[in-house]
Order: sequence, then structure tokens, then C-alpha cells
Amino acid sequence: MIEYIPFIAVVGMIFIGLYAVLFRRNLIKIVIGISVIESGVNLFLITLGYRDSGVAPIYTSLPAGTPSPQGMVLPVPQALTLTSIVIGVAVLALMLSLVMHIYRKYGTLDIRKIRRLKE
Amino acid sequence: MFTLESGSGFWNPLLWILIVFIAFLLLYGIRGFGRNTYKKDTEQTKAFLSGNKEPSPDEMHVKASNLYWGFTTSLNNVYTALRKMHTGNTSDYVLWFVIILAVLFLVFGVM
Amino acid sequence: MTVLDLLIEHAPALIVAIPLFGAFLMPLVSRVNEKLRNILALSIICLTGFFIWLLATDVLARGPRLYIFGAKNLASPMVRILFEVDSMSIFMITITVILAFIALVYSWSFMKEHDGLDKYYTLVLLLIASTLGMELTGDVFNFFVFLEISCIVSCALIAFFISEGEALEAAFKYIVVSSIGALFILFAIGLLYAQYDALNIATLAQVLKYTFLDKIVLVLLVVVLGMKAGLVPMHMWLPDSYGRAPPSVTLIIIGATLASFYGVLRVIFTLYGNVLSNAMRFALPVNVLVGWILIALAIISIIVGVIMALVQTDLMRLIAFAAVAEVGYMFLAIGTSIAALGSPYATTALQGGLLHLLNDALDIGLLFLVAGALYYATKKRLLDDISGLARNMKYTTVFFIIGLLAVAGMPPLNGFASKFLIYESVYQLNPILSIVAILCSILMLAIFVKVFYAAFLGPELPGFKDVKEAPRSMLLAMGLVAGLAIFIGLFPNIVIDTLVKPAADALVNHAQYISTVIGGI
Amino acid sequence: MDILELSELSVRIILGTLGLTAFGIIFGLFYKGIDRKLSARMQGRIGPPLRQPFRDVAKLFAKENIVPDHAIPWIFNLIPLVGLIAAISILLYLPIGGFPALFSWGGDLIVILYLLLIPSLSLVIGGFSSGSPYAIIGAQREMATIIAYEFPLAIIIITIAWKFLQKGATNVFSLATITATPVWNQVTGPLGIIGFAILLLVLLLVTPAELSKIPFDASEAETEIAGGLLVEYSGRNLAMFYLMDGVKTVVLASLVVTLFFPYNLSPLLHLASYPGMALDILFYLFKVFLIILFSVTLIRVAIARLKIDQIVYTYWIPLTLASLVGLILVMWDSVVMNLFSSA
Repeated sequence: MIEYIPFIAVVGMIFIGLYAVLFRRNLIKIVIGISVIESGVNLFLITLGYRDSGVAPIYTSLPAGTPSPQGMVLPVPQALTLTSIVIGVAVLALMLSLVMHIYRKYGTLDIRKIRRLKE
Repeated sequence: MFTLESGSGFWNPLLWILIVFIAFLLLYGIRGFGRNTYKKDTEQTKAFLSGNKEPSPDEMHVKASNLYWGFTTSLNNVYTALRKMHTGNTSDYVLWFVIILAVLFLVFGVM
Repeated sequence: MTVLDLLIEHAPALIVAIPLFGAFLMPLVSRVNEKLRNILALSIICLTGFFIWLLATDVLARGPRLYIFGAKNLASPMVRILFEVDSMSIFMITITVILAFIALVYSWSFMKEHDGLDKYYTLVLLLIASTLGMELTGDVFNFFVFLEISCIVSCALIAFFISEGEALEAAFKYIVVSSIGALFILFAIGLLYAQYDALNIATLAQVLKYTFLDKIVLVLLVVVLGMKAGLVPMHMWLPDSYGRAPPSVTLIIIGATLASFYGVLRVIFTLYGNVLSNAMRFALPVNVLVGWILIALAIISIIVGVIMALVQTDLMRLIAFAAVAEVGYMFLAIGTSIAALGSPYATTALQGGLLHLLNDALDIGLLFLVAGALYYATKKRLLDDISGLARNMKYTTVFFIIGLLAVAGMPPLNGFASKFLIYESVYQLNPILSIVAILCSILMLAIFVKVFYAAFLGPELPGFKDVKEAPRSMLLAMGLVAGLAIFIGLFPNIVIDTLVKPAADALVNHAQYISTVIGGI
Repeated sequence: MDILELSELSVRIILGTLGLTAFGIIFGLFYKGIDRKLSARMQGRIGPPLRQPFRDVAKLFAKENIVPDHAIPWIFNLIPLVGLIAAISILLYLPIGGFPALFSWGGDLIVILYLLLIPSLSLVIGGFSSGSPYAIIGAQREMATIIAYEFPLAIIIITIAWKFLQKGATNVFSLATITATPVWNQVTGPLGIIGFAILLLVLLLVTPAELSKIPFDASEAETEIAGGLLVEYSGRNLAMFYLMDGVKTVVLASLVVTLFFPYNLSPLLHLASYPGMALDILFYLFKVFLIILFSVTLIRVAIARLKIDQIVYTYWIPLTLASLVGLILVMWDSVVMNLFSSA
């Protein structure tokens, strides 16, 4: 059972994030929601690569007696996660700067009032 | 080689262009027999308004949003519904995405 | 090995690397000279185009090509960054580079009076690089990375007119929608990796079993990419962002949107090519189900697109809704070809759909360029505010007429050729599909006749007495697109035989795509 | 393709275009004369002589060709010519006079459907470009009418093609295929015949709207918007539109004849060579006359003009439903007959 907890957490985080995006009105909260989804997905990737009592996949600093490569956690998901985190930071920064500018132009952070483009 | 074949029909653009070109030459010639003069800068070049005084172009101009009035009014119900759908609210955009996702999950037997 | 062989071998990497490198060169060169920067940007695209041409001749003659980063061969485990180029990728990158070239020519005059142009050119080249990367990559994670880059860069470009609140709003909506979409794609990639321990499309396609998780992946990928391509009812970000982006880059954003459409094709035809027709659901093969779902969404897209476009008052937003309808035509064609996989008309439909992809990019692009020219000349966005511009803008009028006839699919322009193929293939699946398609294409005609009247005909309003014709570089760009539209309209078979047919064959023949990688171990 | 074939083809194109232009214009005006005479007689008038349309054209050529102030001159002058040329080009894809179509390999029904749009479109753009409020109102009505009647028309064309496809024909949109085996021979039971009869009726009702004749002439409506989209046209430009109207009449009647009555008398009477040809041409002209009589003259004498929203309603609700019923009947035709034969 205990090994399922990360996956439950992943699903939970994605749904919390979606909830924030769908039902919160504040732009900042929507941005936070997207971040939460992203963390959920990153957690998912990391969990995929986890091995019970595995060590970091660095050959040069392998603890003595660890079977290689079975004793190491998978390196690929970690690489994917790193890339995803970097991209996530870029998206987050861009979104926050947009929110800032939108606040200057519209004078509000309420998503329901920021809809000059419709129909 | 120049005929586009769909398996159900044909379309040869070059042939059509040739036909149009020949017909154009012929009819342009025929049209040339007609009189091409008129009295410029007189009453006759004014827009016909059943004798009413011609208003300024600004007022006489039929605006783009008034065009196809009959068509849009006859589809009024559709437009009301579609306008309601295009709220312009970002959350709704994501909501539609989630809805389609959910529907397809149902269709494919995931949920 | 001659130099030419070497160039061809490394062309897939260079095609992405050159614009990427050029992008970061732009701020530097901008300090030196503005004109030099414009010339450099254009020559970077020309160089990319040259490599694309080299690669295209090779791939079309000799079949798919593999490019593995950091290794000569692909060894197990199959986790390498790799590009795989088949005729379909060639078709897409050709379109992208043509659009990019035209957009840059147009930008020369259009953006002249704005500042921040160093960043503008950086972003444009980055967008081109990421779009090309999406179309060349043979690796799902790589696809995600390029998708995210294109999403970030597009967002920045949409917000380029930062003094307008609407541009910011459109950019925010775009980034919310597309970053959520991209995260779901990453989730799907994680699911695939968890099951099959591989990330490249070919390996995945070979081992895919259509398990429960694979169903989730299929739905996630198709829905997200469909949203990024602009399928109704997930299209609403599209009119906002197309309508507010600078018209000079809308063309490239269209290219990026079409790359998402390409992603749908890749997922359905290649990734799930082995399993779709074998698996069953509701006593139907899954390919029929997927095909009909796409057809249903496509029909809704076509109808909603034209009906909404009919009442728009903002010209660029109107064209964007027409773009939604055009995307619907493409999905209609490929949906038909998926649902009827294997029958002769499926091939015709696929070819029609792919040709329509090219035509849609050109026609909608041309209309955006014309809209941009009108905006440049009058500084007005609303159709109600302009009138009688045919007197002062003769060339623009002619280009608009060509765009109007092309987008409405009137003979003898390019739109007719592809719509002709679509009508005469989809009716075999169900006659209603063709009927709706024909009717909506006539509505499209009505929409653009209205625009033609509102912008170009009508009495001369006092405010527009001394409107100037668009500058030369903009006319050149419009002329190039119009020329291409006429050429494809008059000689559709040349384009179909050289580009479209190989692309369609490559899609249907996914075994070849797989064996290129598997054989390359 | 060698040089001989190429030269033969070019001679065919040139002579065909010239000949059919003459044919279209002369018979278009001739049928216009008949139509006017007949409708006058039906209304208890004497009516103009048969050659009156020719005189009208001659008179228009002698009149001043006014370009109004608010018009865009080059579009205003070019558009009538474009419409006339497009109408004439359709004639080359249709079987005329009982002969096979001149270039049935160059265009099919979908092409004809789109080419038919061009004359109507030219009227619309001509109206818009003349810059008079009356013309603009007329032009937008014409555009709404086009959208309206195109729905049933598309259903008819796709249904016919679909039926041929089910019967295993290839190139089903090609007019050569359709004239070789008329639609009535494609059906297996009474349902199909009823279905096609409904479609024929709808097509006959689409024809007056294509030609903007009463009751579907809201775009011209002399009594309320003074000629509508033609209000600013005069002289030779108006003559071009006048000729276009005549040619379109022949085109549409020929289309109906081709789709539903592509029969010839000569095989029946075992006539060959020139007498057979002459008979076929006469029979074809008679069929065209009948179509014009039913779908133009009779309807226009009997019914008053509809308002534009009524036109849209008529085509989108009753006629579209009728043609959909036709489509369904045609689709069920073979299914139902199979049921009977298996039971």
C-alpha cells in the first residue's frame, strides 16, 4: 500500500491544481494552480524512477557493494524532471510578469473581469 | 497530368483558365462595341436614391456589422447560444478542455 | 564521403540549430545595425531553407533518415535524443520555413516603427526553431520540450504589443491553456515511459499494446494536441491570440499550430498505428471510433467557426474564426481517412487533408497579412471603421481578392483543389459530411465578401482620403503568398506528387518509420 | 501527349468556346423572349415579340455606360464580364444538344457547383462595388439567397453521386458517368424513385433562385429597392449582366436535363448521322424549354415575391428537409428492397 501513496499524491495534486485553475478567480491563484499541476507531474516522473533503497545514479561515487546498475534509481526520469522544472520556471516567470502587466492595465486580478476578448 | 483526379471526379484548372481566357478575349471584344462614354461630374454619377437628397458618405455607408442582417436574425437562437459559450473567461477555456477529456475517457472506457 | 553527404547527414540537427543559434545572435547584431539584423535574420532562414531542401531531396529519394545526438548508433537502452525525418516531416518543415520566410519579409516594414525589435527577432527565430524541432523529432519527450518552447515564445510574441491590455489578456489565456495542455502531455509521456522504458516514437510504436494506460495516453495526447490545433470547443484561445498577435508573426504561430496538428497525425498514424485497427471498443475497431470522434469535432469546428466568423467585427478575430473552420476541414479529412483506414478513398482524403494543411497556412496567412496591411495603413481594427480602401490600396485589394477566393475554395485557386479532394472522398463515408463541408465553404465565401465590401468597397470616408499603399516589403510578402496560392491552384498535381503523396504514404506506412529506428540499433 | 493531340485539343478548346458562347448567348436571349411572351399571355397581356431581348441588348450597347461616384471603377467595370465568362465556361462541361460534354474530363459536378457560384458572386460584388445603398441592400440579399439555396443544391448533387457510388460506378461526379446511365436506372425500388422525384422537384425550385426570378428575386425587387444590385448599372455593363442572366438560364436548364433527363430520341427511332443529331438537338431544346417553362415561367407568374427571411426559411427548412427526405429514401432504397427479397 505504502508504495501507492506517491501516485495518490500525484493524482491529488493534479486535481487540486485543476480545481484552482477552474474555480479560483484570482490570477495569482490560477498561476499557483498551474504550478501545483506541474509539481504533481514532476513527482510522478520521479516516482517512476524510484527503486527501493536505490542510490543516486552516479558511477564514480557509487557506495561500495552496490550492485550496478540494479542498485541505482533510474537516471532518465530525473533528467526529464530537471528539464521539466527548468521549463516550468520559465513558464511561471512569464505568467507572473503577464499578471503584473495585466494588473496595471485592467486594475484587477479577477479573471471574470479580464475578458475584453470574447464572443 | 494536369488533371486533378480524386477517384470520383476530375478538375483541370489549366483547361478552365484557357476557356476563360478565350471567352474573355471574345467577350471583351464584343463589349468594345458598346458605348463607353458618360457625362462625368453631372447629376447622373450620383447614387440613385429615388430622388432623395444624398447624405454624406458617413451616413449613407452600410456598416459591416449590419450586413447579412436577415441571416443573423433568423439564426438568433444559435447566436445566443454560441455567445453564451464564448465567455472569454480563461477558466471556462480550461473547463471545456477538461470536459472533452472526460467525455473521451468515457468513450474509450477509461472511466 | 563528400562535403554534401556530410551536410545532408547533419542537416536534421542543423535545421534546428541554425535558427536557434541565430536567435541569440540577434540582440548582438541589433546593436550594430538594424538593417544588418534584418538581413541576417532573412539569411538565417534562407540557410535553413537550403538545408531543408538538401534533406528533402535526400529523404524523398531514399526514405526516412535518422539522426542520433551524441552517438553514431542507437544502442540499448533506447534513451537517446534522436531526430527522425520522413516525408511527412519534410512536408511540415517545408511549410514552416516558407511561412517563416514570408513573415520575416513582411516584418521588415511592418515592425519598423516599433522598438524592442532585437527581442522580437530573437523570439521569432526561437519560435521557428521550436516549430521545426517539433516536426523533426523522433522522441516524445523532445516533442514536449519543443512544444513548451514554442508555447512560451508564442506567448511572448502574442503579448508583443504590450501597450494594449487585450494583447496581454490574450497572451495570458494562451499560456494558461497551453501550459496545462503541455503538462498533460508530460504526464502521458511519463505513463508511456513507465510501461515501455522507452521514449522514442518508433520503439514505443513497436511495443505498444493498447493497455488501459495506453488508452489514457491516447486520449490525453489527442485532446491536448487537438486543443493546440484549435478544435472546437477547445478553440477559444485561438481567436484571442491570433487576433491580438502582431499580424507579421501570426503566420509563424499558424505554423506552430499546424505542428500540433502534425502531432495528432503522428500519434494516431505512427504511435498507435499498430494497435488501433486491432483493438475493439463498442464492437467497433478503435480506429473507426477515433476517426468518428475527430469527424464529429471537425464538423462542429467547421460550423462554429463560420457561424462565429460571420458576426465578428474585428477583422483579425474574424480571420481567426475562419482559421478554426479551416482546421476543421483538415480534421474532417484525416478523421475520414482514419475511420476508413485501408479503403481507396481514405488515401484521397488523407492527401486532401494534407494539401489543405498547406493551403490553409497560405490562405489564412495571406488574409492575416492583408489585415496587417490594413491595420498598418489605417491603425483601425474594426471593420465598421474602415471603408473604400480599394481606391488607395490597389495591390492590397488584389491580394485580398486572391485570399478571399482561395480561402472560400473558389476555382481555380489552391483552396479549391484541396477542398475538391476532401468533398469527393468524405462523402463516401457519409454524404452528410460533404454537404456540411460544401455549405460551410459557401458561408466562408459570404464572410469574406462582407470583409471585402467593408474594407475595400463602399464610399470613400473622409478620414481615408490620404491612406497610403502598404510599403514594398509587405507587398512583396503578400505577393509571394498570393503567387504560391495561384501556383498550387493551377498545378495541384505537381505539389501533390512531390510533397503530399510521399507524406501521406509515410503516414500510412508506419512500419517503415519503425524499422528505420529498430534497424538502426 | 504528342503534337497532334495537342493541336486537336487546342482547336477543340477554341472552337468549343466560341461556338458555345454564341449558342449560350443566342439561345439564352431566345428563351428569355419565350419566357416573357408566355408569362405575358398567362397574365392576359400580349407581351413583347420574341426578338425583344436581342433589341434590348442592342439598345443597352448604345446607351451611356455610367460609372457612379462612389463606385470603384475597375471592379465595377470588370465584374459583369467575369460573371458572363464564368457562366459561359460552365457550358463546356455540360452535355449540350444531346452530345456528350465537350470536356467532361476537365470538370465534374463539384466544379460546376462552384462555377455556378461565380455569376451570382459577381452580381453581389458588382452591387457592393457600386456604392449605392439600394445596391448594397440588394447585394447582401443576393448573398443570403446564395447561402440559402446552396444547402438543398449540395444535398441533391451529393445524393446523386452517392447513389452512383453504391451501384459500383467509378468517377461518380463525372457528367459522362451520369449521362451514360440516368439516375432513374440506378434505383431498385419505388422508394428510390420517390426520393429522386423529390430531389428533382427541389432542384426545379432551386433554379428560380439561382436565376433570381420571382418569387426569389428579393435582391432585385424593382418595386422596393429599385432594381437592387443592378440599380447603378447601365449601358454595356448592364448588357453583360443581361446576357449573363440568359446564359445562366440555359446552363441551369441544361444541368437539370443532364442530371435527370439525359435521354436522346435517336437510339429509340434508330436514326443515325445527321438526322439523328438534328433530332437530338431539337429534343434537347424542347427539354430545356420545358424546364424553363416549369421552373421559371409558371412559378414566376403564379407566386408573388417573398421577403428575404422567407426565402432563407423556404430553402433552409422545408426544401432542405424535403431533400434530406429524398436523400434518406434514396439511401434506404436498396436496403428496403433487400429486406423484401430476403423475406
